[in-house]
Amino acid sequence: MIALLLILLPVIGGLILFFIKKESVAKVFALLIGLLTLVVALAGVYSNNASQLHYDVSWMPDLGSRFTLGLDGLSKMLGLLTAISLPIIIIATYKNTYANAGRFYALMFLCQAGMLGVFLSMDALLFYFFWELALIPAYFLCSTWGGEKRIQVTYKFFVYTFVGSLLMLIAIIFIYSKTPDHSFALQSFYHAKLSASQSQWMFWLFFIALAIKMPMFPLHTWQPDTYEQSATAITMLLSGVMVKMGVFGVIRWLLPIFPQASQSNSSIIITLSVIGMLYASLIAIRQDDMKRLIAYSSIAHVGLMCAVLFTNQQVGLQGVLVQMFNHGINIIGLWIVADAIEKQLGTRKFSELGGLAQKAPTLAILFVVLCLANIGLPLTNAFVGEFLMFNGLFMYSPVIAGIALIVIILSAVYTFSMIQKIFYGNTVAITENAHDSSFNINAALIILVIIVIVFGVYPQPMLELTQESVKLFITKIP
Amino acid sequence: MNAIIFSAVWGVVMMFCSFLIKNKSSFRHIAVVGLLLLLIVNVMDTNGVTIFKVDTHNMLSYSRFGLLFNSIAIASTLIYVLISGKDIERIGSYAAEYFVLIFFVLCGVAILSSYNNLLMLFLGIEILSIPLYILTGSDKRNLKSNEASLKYFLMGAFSTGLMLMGIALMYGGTGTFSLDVVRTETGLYKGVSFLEIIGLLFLMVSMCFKVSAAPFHFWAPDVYDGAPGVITSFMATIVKVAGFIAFLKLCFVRMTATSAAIDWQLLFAVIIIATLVFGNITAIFQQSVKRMLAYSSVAHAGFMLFALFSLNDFASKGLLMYSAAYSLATIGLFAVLVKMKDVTFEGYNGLAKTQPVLAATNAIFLFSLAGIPLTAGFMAKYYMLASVIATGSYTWLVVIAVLFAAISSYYYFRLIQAMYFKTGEPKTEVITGSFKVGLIAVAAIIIILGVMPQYIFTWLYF
Amino acid sequence: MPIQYYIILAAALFCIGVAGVLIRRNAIIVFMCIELMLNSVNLMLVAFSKMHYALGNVGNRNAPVNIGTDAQLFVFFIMVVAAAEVSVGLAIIVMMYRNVHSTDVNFLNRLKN
Amino acid sequence: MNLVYLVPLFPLLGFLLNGIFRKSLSKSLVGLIGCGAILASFIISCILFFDVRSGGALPVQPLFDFINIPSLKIDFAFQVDQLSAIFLLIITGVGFLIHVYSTSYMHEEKEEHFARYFSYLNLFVFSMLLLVLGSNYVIMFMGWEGVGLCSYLLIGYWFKNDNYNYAANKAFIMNRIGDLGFLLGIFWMISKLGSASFGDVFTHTAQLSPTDITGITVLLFIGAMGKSAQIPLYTWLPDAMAGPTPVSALIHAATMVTAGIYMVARSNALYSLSAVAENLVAIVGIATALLAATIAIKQNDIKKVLAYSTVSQLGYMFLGLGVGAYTGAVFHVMTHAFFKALLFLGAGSVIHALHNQQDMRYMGGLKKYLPVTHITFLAACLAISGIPPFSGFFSKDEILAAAYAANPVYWVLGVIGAGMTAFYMFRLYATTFLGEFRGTEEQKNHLHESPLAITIPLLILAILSVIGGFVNVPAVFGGNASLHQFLSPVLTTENVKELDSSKDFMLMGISVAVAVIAIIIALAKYIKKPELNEPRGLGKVLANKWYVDEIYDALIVNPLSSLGSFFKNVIEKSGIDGFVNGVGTFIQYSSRRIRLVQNGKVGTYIMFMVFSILVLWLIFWNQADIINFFQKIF
Amino acid sequence: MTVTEILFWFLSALALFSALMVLVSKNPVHSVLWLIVVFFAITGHYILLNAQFLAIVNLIVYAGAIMVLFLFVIMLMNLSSNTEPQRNSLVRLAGVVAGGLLLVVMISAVRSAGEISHSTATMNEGDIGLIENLGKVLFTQYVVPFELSSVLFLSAMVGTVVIGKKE
Repeated sequence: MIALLLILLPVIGGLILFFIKKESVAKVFALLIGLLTLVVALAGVYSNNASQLHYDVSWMPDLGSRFTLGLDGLSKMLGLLTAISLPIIIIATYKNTYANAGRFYALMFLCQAGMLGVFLSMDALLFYFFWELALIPAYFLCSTWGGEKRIQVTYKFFVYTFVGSLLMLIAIIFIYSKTPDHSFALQSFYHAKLSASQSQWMFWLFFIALAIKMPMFPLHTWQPDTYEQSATAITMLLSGVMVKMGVFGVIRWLLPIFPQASQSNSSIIITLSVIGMLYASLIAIRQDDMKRLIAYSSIAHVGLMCAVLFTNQQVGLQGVLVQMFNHGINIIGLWIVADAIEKQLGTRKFSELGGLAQKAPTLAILFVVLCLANIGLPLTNAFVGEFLMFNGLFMYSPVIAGIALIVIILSAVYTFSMIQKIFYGNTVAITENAHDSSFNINAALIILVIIVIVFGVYPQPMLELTQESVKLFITKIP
Repeated sequence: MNAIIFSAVWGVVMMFCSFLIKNKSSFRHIAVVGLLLLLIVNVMDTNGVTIFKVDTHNMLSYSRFGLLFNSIAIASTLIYVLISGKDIERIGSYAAEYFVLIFFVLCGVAILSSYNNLLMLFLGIEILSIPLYILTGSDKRNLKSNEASLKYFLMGAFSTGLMLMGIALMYGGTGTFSLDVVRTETGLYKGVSFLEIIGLLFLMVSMCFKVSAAPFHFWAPDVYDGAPGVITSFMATIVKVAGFIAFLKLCFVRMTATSAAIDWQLLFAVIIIATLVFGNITAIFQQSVKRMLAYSSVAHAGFMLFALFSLNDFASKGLLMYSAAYSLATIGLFAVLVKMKDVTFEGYNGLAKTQPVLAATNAIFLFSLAGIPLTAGFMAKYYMLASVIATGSYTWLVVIAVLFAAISSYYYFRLIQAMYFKTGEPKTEVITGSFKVGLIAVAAIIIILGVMPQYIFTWLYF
Repeated sequence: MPIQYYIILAAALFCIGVAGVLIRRNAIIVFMCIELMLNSVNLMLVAFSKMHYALGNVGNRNAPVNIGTDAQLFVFFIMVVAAAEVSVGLAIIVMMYRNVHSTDVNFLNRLKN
Repeated sequence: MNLVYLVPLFPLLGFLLNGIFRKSLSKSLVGLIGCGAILASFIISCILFFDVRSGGALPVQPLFDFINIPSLKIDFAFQVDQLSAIFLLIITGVGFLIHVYSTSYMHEEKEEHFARYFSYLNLFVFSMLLLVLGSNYVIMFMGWEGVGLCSYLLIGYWFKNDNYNYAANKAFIMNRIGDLGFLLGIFWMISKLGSASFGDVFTHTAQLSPTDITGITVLLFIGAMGKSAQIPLYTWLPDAMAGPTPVSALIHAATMVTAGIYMVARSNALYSLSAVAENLVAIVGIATALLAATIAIKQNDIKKVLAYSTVSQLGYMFLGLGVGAYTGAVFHVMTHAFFKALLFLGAGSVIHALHNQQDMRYMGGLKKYLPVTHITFLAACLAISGIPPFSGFFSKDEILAAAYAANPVYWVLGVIGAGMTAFYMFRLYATTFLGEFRGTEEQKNHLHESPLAITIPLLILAILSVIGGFVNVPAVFGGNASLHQFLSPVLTTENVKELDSSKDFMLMGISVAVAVIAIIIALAKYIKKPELNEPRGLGKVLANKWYVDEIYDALIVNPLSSLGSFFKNVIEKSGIDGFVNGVGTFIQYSSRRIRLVQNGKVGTYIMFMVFSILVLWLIFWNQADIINFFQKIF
Repeated sequence: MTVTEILFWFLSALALFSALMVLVSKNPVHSVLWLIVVFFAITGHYILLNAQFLAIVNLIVYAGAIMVLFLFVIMLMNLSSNTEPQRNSLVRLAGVVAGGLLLVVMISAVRSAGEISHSTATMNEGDIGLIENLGKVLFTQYVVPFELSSVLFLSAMVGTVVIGKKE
């Protein structure tokens, strides 16, 4: 029931929102729905009642596909992330005004529903459905609200990801044709009989879709443009949650279905990811645009996750699982600050900013904390994840771990230079008469910061939450 | 049989109406009534209630599949007449005759869905085509329409010639026109006859022509572009799909029988790739939405050909699904298109502002054509891909197909962009409320089929 | 007569028709060439019908008499259809001639690319 | 009773209070909270110390599971043994004095900045305590990075000045380089032993192969390099002088930089098993000591001189660790904490008196204006120069003796370094306090001794640095080396060779003599005519710190940043994204070409049909070959 | 060399020759006349094959009605050799090549069709071509297509009206 409700709430809320014309009403209603969803998600996290956590009805009998939703530790955590992120986004952007806000929030919620569906669905075809359904609202959002180049950029983003997901569809159908009981159910997918060469092909078809979503170097070029162009609220949703769809896909579907193939391809993927990490970090160092910098740093972080996923190390996987949540939280926080600055001062260029700390100390402090989380300082939530992930990577190969660890230096470089260029130094013309961030932004950031600290000091609950999925995954790997 | 006879009869009835009734707009209603009755009798037929007991001497054979397809075709025609009947009347001064011809075409469709004899195939194709030559040229003072009908006619006749040559050779090989050859006869007809193969090759070519599969598709874009919009939507949907159904039956019976001697899958693979390439790639560049849709219909032919490529359960189901999905979406798109004053992409700019309902429904139709989940189009594509994968070979063909599907999304979403994200002042005819309702209904059906595809097949099993 | 002769004769006529369709620009002539193709098919069908008649009667005299009739009837139907087509086709050509005073198939060339 | 968690708790509370209510609290209250927190933890540290003294190491105090997954378990646990007890005392004690000092030193700051400053200080002490108390390497690493962060915050305390910010970034990034090594070391441990807690690691060293041990120790030492400013990662420390002087005192004398020493000493069980690592440590240490000393000779900024002297002293400590004199190193950490803090605070007092004038060339003759500062400063100078019986003498001598035992070359270099130390310290002393005043008139008018809040800590520290050496009087002086015995449970002394007393005396004599000579030269040279003009030749090189920063920029920073812009502008734009867009453009282009086939002529269309019939025929004719061809490919 | 064989060869040659003439003759009227000749030749073949009914129908429907219809149209438009549009020689060549290749294909097919290698078309015996037999079959077995072809005619009629009628 909870599982179903978790998806139904945003869908219904979104559909209603389509018809709400008045902006203020839309905002209040949206916030309400978001909070309700959050409550449901929390209920899901704390309930252990299987009947509540699973929902299963016949859907396409002659295709062997059922409407199966399930909340295990992994999907609980990601569902929680998705559910948290939307209210926070709404709060943080509460003062922003959108042309026909009703539709804006409606699409946001449909997108959320799609992503929740991806995380919850235990049926391959359903998974694919939600995978696409999360994309369509995002397409409309990105190309309706945003910078002037948004339409072309979003076009690219859409076609890029669409190609990927269609390739994934082939893989899904193919595996389906090889399942013992001709069903799309997760379990029967796990037991699909694929020959070595087949699983090689299908692995890549499947993986490319996920790699594009993550995005993994060198399939990442849609990301910075999209993040830069689309309205920040949307960017938060995309980078905070949608990116996780790729990683999630690897954990829930790819690795268990193709254990051998993922073993044999691990080296190339890990190499690519590590290259991508360094590459993205180096580019981030040279960025002058705040949004682009955050985008590239996100690429670097996700690259690490992707690399660790294929090390087949329990520790590392555990790290990835918690990091998915934490990265979402941190990056959303960074976007909120970026949005606050852009909305207030009308620019994201470091070269035009400076000395903001004198004018907006609160924002500065909160931002610094989030930045520290971004570079994975101990006692922030990111540390646990990164520690475990690097640990796993080290167990896979010390050399690669050593190379990858350079990223923590580079991330410190660009993050701190970002802080310095924006907040430190003397005020410049633009920041001369800036004021501190408004209440709603502070509220949102403080919530995030609290999450950052709490899970940084005491990560154990999240680790326990994701234990079972790790065990399951490890048992899958021979 | 019901459908064949009834459609012919109702065509005659409407012929008489044309000079008995003066009020033009009433023809539409008569046609709607006729189509409703047609649908009813066909459904009756499906349930074994045949009004006319005719011994067809094994010329026609009825299967649930064919009858179900009839129902789909008739239903889509009904929807088509409902939402763009006015525009049919507006083509020229022969309102009734157009409906007459449409009914005759339906008669041809009914024949094609149940033929069991090459003669009936031939007749059906002709009964299908000849009215279309007329309808294509029905906008007489429009040179484009003239050109279209001339091209269509000449090439159609030529392909008829090819078809007849094929049939003749097949007859030479097997000694019968009936589809189900009993191949265990005395002496000569052991194994596969070579003449039959050549014949089938010719027949295949002419059928490919009818369903506008590359490289025999060249007529399609020009004719679809030149013909009056409403007629195009009829031709591009129901007629083409009927051709596919006929083709499918031919393949199921004759080509599987001869597959020992000739690898039809290879030939079809070539044709499919050619069709996808020509259809999709050329559609990208088009500036006129009408022509873009023409090319996209070619592209969809490429997808439907998968059913003929992999002759299995998925294929037949998928072809039904595809026919429904594709027909509905295209009919809807054309219904809006004929309302537009300017049918280029620019003409659609900012439609979402002025006509939100049209834009929204259009978007759904385009999603369906692009194969986005939760629309019927996705399920259709799904079945097609699944059918090929079920054959176990030629998986690379699926990859190619999928890449082209992605390309197709490129030009479909171009239209969505124009409607939603570009700003402009689109000029449209007056849009009545009922028209909007019709569009919404079509969109709803598409969604329902997309969510619950099995509903369309429930006819198949009971 | 060996059946091959008939087939080859018909094929030759057919191909001449095809060539005609390709090399003439006058719509009427093109159409006539198509008629030529149809006739070649007719000839072939009749030949085949007699062939199958012969084959059917190999050995047993009291074979069903009407082996091969179906082919001749098919020819009959082809003629029927051809007649209908001719009426329509000529009507179309005339309509076009009315508008542009030409029967050149390439004269109207608005629909392209 | 379990008080351990209180030790870090108080500073944490202080940090939170001062941080959150920084706008509302008054300065005096802020100062009270700040100092009170440290005082409280100092008191508790004393209690703990005496517990340890009497009852030996306390049991490990687990607070909660930090990470607890099937394959890895890391407690959030504290551990107090002899070593950490000593460090607790040093940190909290010196820290407390510095806090007190700061209340007056930073008094000009606005309220919230004042509060910010104290919250930073408290946070710093907190993380330092975390580092020392942690019962496994991960917790230690938390404190490790925490102090790095705090030094970043404190160096960049005056964030309006961009140079300071750069210095802060530099400090943090250099530290991160070290942390990389540290992390790798931890991972190596975990991958081999499945645990990072001291207890497990030190008891299961048998399971580690020699390469493992060497690898782990070297990697950990890289971390120490960063934190304790050893070659090649030392350049951040002098720049860190950008921060307020008390910060320099706290971070760069008493606490943070000694973290490296602590860590190596803590892991002595590992280091003592790897000769390679020990030699590396020793060589790096002595090299750093000498290099920094040479640079310090030519610095004119009073704080810079002290900074380089710190680097050099740290070098000595590592030398001690390297040659196995762990106790000596820790001993030197302690004494160094006293006199170096004293030196910095004295310098701070001077700077304070001269209104932020840091250049020695504009000082001089302050003896009569700042008597207390002068006396205490002199004591500190003597201590650091290793003049008996000041504290520095004992500790440094112990290290040198051990060095001689290990390898006389170390000793020779060490003595040279000691001489240089004495020289530049008294150069500093002379140019600052002796001679006559060279500042502006109005500075001269405002010259006055600093308030009590400054002078009292100076006096306390002075006393400590005078007598601090007596906690560990070596046997040759009839002492009982009590520190030695106290630390013996945690620090191995196995590979320290005992020298016979006569040789010991001889070495001491030489080193003291060298120091004295150096002092005399310095005084003679600089009382009368301190060098005011720009140095030339070698002096210029030294004054420019051997151009190390420039070299780093040229070798590492610039290449990386240009590589970054290459990626950004070439690879990303033209390469990857170019390819992606290229696909799109190619499709567009082919569309423009292919549509020309559709030329609107019936003849062409039918021609195409006929030819494609032929093609189909050919395909059918050669289908077997084609099929084989495809099967070859797929 | 029997009479029938002579006739066969003669008629074949006539048919092919006049078919070619249809193509090459500039004047559309001539083409029509040559086509009529072709139809006569084919009719002759029908007679040889003892398919009288078809022979008659071919003569009446094709050579008669249809060709006359063509003739009317051509004269209505008074097309003549000087109004006749000409393709450029390259296209012509291509057309001839295409036709020729198609012929090659079909001949090769026939030659490789083993099943008919020895079978012949019986010439002047067998009465299946007689109106009687054909009629029987037409109105028993082929009644459905016969009736349905009426639909074809209806649509053709309607179409001709729609297209042809002046407004």
